[in-house]
Amino acid sequence: MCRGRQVTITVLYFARLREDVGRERDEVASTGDVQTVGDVWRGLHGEPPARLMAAVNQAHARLDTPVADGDEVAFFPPVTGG
Amino acid sequence: MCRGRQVTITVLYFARLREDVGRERDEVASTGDVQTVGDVWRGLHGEPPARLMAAVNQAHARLDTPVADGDEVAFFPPVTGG
Amino acid sequence: MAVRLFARPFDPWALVQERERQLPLERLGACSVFAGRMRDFNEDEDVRALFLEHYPGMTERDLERIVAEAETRWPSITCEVAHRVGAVEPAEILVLVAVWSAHRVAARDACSEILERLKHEAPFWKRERLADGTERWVERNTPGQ
Amino acid sequence: MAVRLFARPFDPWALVQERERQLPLERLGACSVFAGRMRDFNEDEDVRALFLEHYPGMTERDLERIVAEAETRWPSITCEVAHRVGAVEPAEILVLVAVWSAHRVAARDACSEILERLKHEAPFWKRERLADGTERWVERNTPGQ
Repeated sequence: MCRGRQVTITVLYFARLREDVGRERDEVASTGDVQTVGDVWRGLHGEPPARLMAAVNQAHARLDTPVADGDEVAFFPPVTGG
Repeated sequence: MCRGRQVTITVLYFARLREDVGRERDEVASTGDVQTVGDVWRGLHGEPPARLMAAVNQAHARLDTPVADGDEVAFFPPVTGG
Repeated sequence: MAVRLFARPFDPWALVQERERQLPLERLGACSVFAGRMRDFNEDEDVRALFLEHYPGMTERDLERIVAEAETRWPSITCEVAHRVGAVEPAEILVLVAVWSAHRVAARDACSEILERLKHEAPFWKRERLADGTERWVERNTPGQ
Repeated sequence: MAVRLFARPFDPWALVQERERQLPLERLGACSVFAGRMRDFNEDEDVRALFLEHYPGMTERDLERIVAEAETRWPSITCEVAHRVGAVEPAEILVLVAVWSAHRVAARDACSEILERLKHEAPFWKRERLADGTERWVERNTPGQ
């Protein structure tokens, strides 16, 4: 339904995932087919790894969480605080 | 089996029970029929009240716990510390 | 193990700090603490003061037994237990249970277990003085499990 | 509610003392605390140092969300949560969760729940430096329930 829109998304990586990707952020500009968190990952890196965690605008999200223009999307491995 | 023995027991009362009994200790001297914690109470006060707690030589005891010459027997209501 | 009775107010957090100075904290990664204070209400009544009676000798022995049994069940733990006796005012400390362990589950479960057993077994009795000047013995503790 | 991140070591018991000076302790009779420190071992390896990465902005928001959800579930509680970030040495404090309530069950259960959710949801990641100088990311937390 949003195809044709111009979408710009900031992508952040944390911890081991940042080291695996080799950088701490990406900027994604798309004119249509990026509609979910999973689309963002797949457009950049292919199939998502097991146990991938994500956030949209600093709130926990899933691969099917929708994204919109201007969103900050973060990817990270399972958390280990405390 | 211990009938005929001379038995001297110190009896202590705590908290509401001490107030009900009207004193904080008794000394019991018996020549035979005091063999358990329950016997000590019954010899002094008749039938034991519900929820009566007891100790022999400062360890938790029951009404059927045996007593011996020189023991310190304590009676008290349910505990309310913490 | 350390078990102590205090006839005067004590600072539970200072006690924990003091104990930690003697502990190998690089091996004891988890510490669970419960601190209980006197409330100014109980069963919908204003309570102005509390008197905590105990059984000198047995109370200490019984607390040591409760802690020793927890140390048998959770062998890795280190414990500090302190309890007030005598006259207590609202907001003052009544009881401290602190348990250190390598892992959080043992620390948490042992702290809870020691507190519940203390409340249901150790010879302490509370007498409350109410707003109208009357006094009453607390009949039972609230259930904890 | 108070949620704080510290880039330097902090004294968890001093934080609890400081917070209690602002609380109506005559109404909050129960306080449950968990303090977690860095151990010098993990999965049978000597660990010499730890780096705690976090997600600035989201980490604070997520801790506040976890505490707010606990305050919804146990409306009577008051909470203090603090967490280290950055470089940590063995025995230094990593996390503090303190919960006050009128009754001990709410304080204990909320403290446990906040700690478990923090460990499984809040964006923190540990990288360990081992005795041989190598570094590794901690892959998962130990189960707590």
